[in-house]
Amino acid sequence: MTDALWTLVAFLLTLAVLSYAIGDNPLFRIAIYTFVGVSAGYLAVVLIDHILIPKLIAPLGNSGASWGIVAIPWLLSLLLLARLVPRLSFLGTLPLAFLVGVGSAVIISGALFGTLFGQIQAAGLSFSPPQRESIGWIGGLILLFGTITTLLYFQFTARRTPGKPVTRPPWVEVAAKIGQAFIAITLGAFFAGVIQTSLTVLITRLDFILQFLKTLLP
Amino acid sequence: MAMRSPIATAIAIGVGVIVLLGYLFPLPLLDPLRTLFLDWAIILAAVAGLVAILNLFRVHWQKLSAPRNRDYYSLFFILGFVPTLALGLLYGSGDARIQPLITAIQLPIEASLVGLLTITFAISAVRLMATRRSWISGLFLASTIIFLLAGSGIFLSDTAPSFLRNTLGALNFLPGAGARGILLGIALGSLLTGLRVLLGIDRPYSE
Amino acid sequence: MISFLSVMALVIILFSVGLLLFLSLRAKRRPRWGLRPLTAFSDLSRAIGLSVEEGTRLHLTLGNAGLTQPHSASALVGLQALERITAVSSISDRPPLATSGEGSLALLSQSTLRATYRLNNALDLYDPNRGRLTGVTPLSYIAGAIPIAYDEDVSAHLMIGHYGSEIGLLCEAATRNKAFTLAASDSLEAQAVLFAAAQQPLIGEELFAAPAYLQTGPAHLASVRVQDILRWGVIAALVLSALMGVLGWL
Amino acid sequence: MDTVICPQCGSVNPSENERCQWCLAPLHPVQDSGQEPFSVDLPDWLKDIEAPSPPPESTEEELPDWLLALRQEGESTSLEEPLQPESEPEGFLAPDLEGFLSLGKEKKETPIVPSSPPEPSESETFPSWVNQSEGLTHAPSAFEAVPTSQPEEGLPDWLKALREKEELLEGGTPIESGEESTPPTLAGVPPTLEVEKSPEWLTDLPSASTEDKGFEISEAALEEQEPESSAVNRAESLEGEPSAAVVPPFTEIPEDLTAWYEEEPVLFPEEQPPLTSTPPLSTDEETLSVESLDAEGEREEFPLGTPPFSEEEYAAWLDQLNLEETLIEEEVPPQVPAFIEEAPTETTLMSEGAVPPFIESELPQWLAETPTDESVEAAVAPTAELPEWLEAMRPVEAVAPLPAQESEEDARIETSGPLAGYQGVLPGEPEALRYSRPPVHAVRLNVSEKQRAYVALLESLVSAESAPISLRVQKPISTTSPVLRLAITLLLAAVLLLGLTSGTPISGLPSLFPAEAVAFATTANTLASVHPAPRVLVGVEVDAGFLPEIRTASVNVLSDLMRQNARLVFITTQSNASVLAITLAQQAAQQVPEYALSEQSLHLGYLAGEATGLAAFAHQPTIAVTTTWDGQVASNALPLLGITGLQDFDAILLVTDSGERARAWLEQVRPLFPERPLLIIASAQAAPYLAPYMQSGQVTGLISGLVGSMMYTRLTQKAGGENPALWSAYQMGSLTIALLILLGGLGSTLRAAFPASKTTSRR
Repeated sequence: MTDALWTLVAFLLTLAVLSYAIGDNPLFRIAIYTFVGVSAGYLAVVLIDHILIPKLIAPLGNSGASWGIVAIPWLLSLLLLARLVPRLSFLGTLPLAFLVGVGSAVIISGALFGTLFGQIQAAGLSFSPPQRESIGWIGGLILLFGTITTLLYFQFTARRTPGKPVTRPPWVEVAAKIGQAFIAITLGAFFAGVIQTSLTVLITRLDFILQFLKTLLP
Repeated sequence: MAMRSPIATAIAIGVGVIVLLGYLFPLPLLDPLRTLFLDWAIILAAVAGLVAILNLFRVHWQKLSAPRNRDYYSLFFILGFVPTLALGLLYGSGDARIQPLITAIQLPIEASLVGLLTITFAISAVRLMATRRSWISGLFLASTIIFLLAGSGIFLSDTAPSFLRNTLGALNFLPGAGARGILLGIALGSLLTGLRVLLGIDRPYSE
Repeated sequence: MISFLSVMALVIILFSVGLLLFLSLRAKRRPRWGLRPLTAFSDLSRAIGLSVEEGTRLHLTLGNAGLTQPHSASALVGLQALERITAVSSISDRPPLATSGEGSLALLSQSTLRATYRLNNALDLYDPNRGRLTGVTPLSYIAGAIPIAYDEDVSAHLMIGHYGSEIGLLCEAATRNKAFTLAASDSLEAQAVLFAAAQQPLIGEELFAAPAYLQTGPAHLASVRVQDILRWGVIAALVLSALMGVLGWL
Repeated sequence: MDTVICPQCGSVNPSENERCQWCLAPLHPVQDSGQEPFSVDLPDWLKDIEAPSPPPESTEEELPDWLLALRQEGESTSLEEPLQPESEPEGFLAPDLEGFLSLGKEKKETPIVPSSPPEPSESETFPSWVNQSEGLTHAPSAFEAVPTSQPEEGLPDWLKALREKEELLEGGTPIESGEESTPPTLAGVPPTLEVEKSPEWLTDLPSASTEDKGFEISEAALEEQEPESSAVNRAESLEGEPSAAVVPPFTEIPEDLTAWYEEEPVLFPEEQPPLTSTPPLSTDEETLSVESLDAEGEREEFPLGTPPFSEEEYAAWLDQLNLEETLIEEEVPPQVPAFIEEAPTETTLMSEGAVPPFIESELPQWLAETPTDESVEAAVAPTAELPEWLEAMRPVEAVAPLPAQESEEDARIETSGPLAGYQGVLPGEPEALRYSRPPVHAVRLNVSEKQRAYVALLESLVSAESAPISLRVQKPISTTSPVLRLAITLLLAAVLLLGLTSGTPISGLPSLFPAEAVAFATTANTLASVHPAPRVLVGVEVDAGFLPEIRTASVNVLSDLMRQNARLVFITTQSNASVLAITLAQQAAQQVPEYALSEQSLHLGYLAGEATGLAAFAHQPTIAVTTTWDGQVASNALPLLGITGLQDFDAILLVTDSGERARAWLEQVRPLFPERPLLIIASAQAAPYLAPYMQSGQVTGLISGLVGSMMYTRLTQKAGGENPALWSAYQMGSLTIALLILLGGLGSTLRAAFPASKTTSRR
């Protein structure tokens, strides 16, 4: 019984959201406000259950934990909670600075080890014997050429000539045009993928509606 | 921007440098420190999330209780938020009685929103040449059409002409070039952005 | 243990820092190089001016990347843009509104707004509710931002941050309300969507040049310059890697 | 007076004008000098001394005018150029000019100068040392008492004055230390006063010179003078023999002074600017006899507004100037320190002021263009030492008679007219016959790259001014018409519903499979060969909204793993994905009834920190996650038994809807899990993102989207696994959207081309 009720709720919410295809309307608003509320409430529960309790509260009862290691996150967390009081919001600056500092290190390491080194190595691997069979020499060269011209497209700075707009050297401009073409092809491929994903999900929603309506029919 | 929150800036720079060095050189002293700082960052991110959620609740409460221009839709936010929070705190996030909130409310709404995207994308693509006419837009649309056809599975059967299959198969690797170039460029931008924070040039935390 | 890549990373970091500091100091003088024109930013400045004149609102969406995520760099760039745009349009009847999909990002947007108002001696105009969390999941974030496009008399949406393909919904809501949209993301899915749906999309790395184009400061101009210099290093590394691949050294 | 005569070009200007509308020279210098005492300018001067090179802007602005003047005005220009400096240092020079103009008018009523208005102010501005020296203080009285026709009486006073000065010098300090030497001469005068008055001292020098103008000067004295004086002095002396008159005093000048002349030749060019800036027609009452005549002549011969310089005036002025210079050489010794102090500042003023042709950077060209007259060549000093004022006079010299003949002319005494009793002031007819063709000066500029850049910038600024400024009007935001939106929505809905209901796909089910799909299916179904109960880490990184796309594939793959008795450990970094993972596992378990889900699978639940938490988990899985989704101790669970690190898993299966999230796994987890298979079930939108990782071998196998799901079903031969309704709707929908995009693009292009062709046909 409860399952049927939840299915009905799902059906109504689906119709309410899909009604936005025609235009903004109260049903759509009700659905998304409820959705935002439920997701926010659920995340709050998850944060409390899976982070704050095991990482912040549990160590208080752990006699083995060093007080300094326990106290500092507590202090920083309390300073952050002060953001709820406008007058004390300035206290939240320190924990936010801590977060940003850690984030900057994560960004730098991710950019270097995650993408730069990995992608540069991958560009070379496409010429290595095992992969050469898959795309061949020409394919590898096209990949390398496309990658380089794409990078050149993003060249932002160029020599300033008084009285003229800043323009890159002619050969860079040509390479940038080719890079633009590669970017357009890439974004087109991604766009096609995005369309297929959303199309599949739309089909499943329509299928759900059809299935639900079939259950209503005798 | 000068002289903004010197202590906070020192903390950001110091913590960032320690964690970065811990990444680069996982030495006996640096690596545990990096792990500890990351653990604290996860805790603080969670607390920040809670604070922001409470702010969100306050905003909707204010909208609902505003003397003028009340936003009655905020009531539905509160109706969604409070019971979910209460039930979650009562039973725990893993309880089976909580799961329908995800499967019967979040999933259909999210899936329907994603479904709506299909119409949005179709309309945007149809109008693209009207709003931004350029050879780049044309190439973008041509690529979209080709990969839509390739991804539709029409040419994955034996009945499809072989030359079309081969052509589409040959085109399959092309997006990799642009994607790699864009990713490398984004990595460069991210690197410089992180360094600006480490140098105290960007200080979004300061008030 | 210290790997070769770690040493390489340290060298790249130290080189970039030195170059950034050097160019930042030199940039105070008129540099010999300049930024190539990007129409998106000239349109943005026009849109900002119009919103200030017409008393409409600017909406800046910062995405849903957590601060401890590698792709939070786009959010930090968005915060820089927020600071600059707030400084420019703080005198507007309807000051800018920043929405985020992640808690720490929302708090940072409040800090940025507050700092900008304070530096402009207009702290009394600061309202913490203008740095807002609209949703905690990618889709709920966009769903929560859609009503803003309809109800808050927004004339320009500036989308700088990390999104998924769901950002298309906000672009459509903006278009339905005849609002200007400039969008940039580090996510390839979002870029593909924004290329089709936004009026002025920024592709890939152009996102990270936004502070320089918004004239945030000499350091950001220098940062773009360093980015361009490093680009040549990456190109050289790509060629070298290809040669090593051909020789089977990879 | 409603009009003002420009002291530089003599043109008429409205009295309210601050500067001449023709030559931009200051018209009301007295007020200027009154408003800006030199003490105020001093810091700027010092700055200029530190950076003596003139700014290129001023050079560019002024040079063309100067060359234009050279070309257009020819000889008259060559006469004017020496006068240009007059207008330049406003502080002390302009009053003299105004005084001169006023004197010129007053002369008609009263030839007695001391009663002329400028006098008190002039005497006030005398430096203290000048006031102390009898010579100059008495000079006016001597002049009053004795007309210029009786010079002898003026000589003793003048000599007295000189000797007094020499005594001062002998008791003075070394010449190099200018500051120290000034106190004796400026007793009790504050330094600022010294700075303020020293230019006045320069303006006073001509007074002494003009006082002696009436003397008969022997040419022999010139020969004595030359060896001592520098090349500059020689150049001067070529035009002004009267300088010989000052020779005897020079013989008494102490050695250190002559040493100073030799040691500091470079100072001469620097010394000269004050001299060139010193008005030849200075307002000192002593010069009245000549100047007032010139002024009168100017009033008579030239109506206001015409250039005030005639050849007669030139001759008189030239003689006078020569005397000034030679006398200044006398005055130099006691004043050397102050002189050295001021010379650079004056030079800088000139370089920044309205007389750019005299900047040093132009000297080489000047020299290149100078006439190859022997006398001139003899007079030309090394380029670096050539004073600007002399450069300015070069054209004058070019049209002037040759020195030898000059001396003859100078012997002629005017017998009639206002110049009666003067000699050599008016050139005679023979002179006119001997005139040489004036040299042609180069108009070619020696412009550096930087200067060119500035010029280009200036031009661009000027052109930008005239260019129309685009109004700040935003392009109208074109919105989608509701009709189009509704039409596309209804069309898509109709096509998809048709596909769903018909269940007949356009093409058959997939029979050709890409390598990544084959690798995925093969790997996922052969894990049992690696381990009897393969331990698989399942990452569920998907939002609820995108799950429907990959639900079928995920459920099928999980069920196949369950059939291999796999121990599944679920983990996610998305807050609500844990619930999705549980539902997927439950649906998969329904296909494999013998699989004990609660025992053989484990939900570690939500891993905070996304990529950061994932990295921590990859390093130490058991420490990063200590409890299960439902709060149990994780290490006690069966699936984690024997698991100490990531490498203990036999495979990793990632279910994701985003390339970014997959990237986090590939960057943080894959490096620590290098050899075992990593399989990905991805949304179609993530497939292009993952293609490079697939090529690089970081991903073992990949199935994406509905197509991947269908392929996996076909590859694993699942009976009834296919869903033809979904497949046909998907294919029809894809083709419909592709067709819509094609039509939309073509329609827009044609719409844009059609009016264009119409307009061209009209043309």
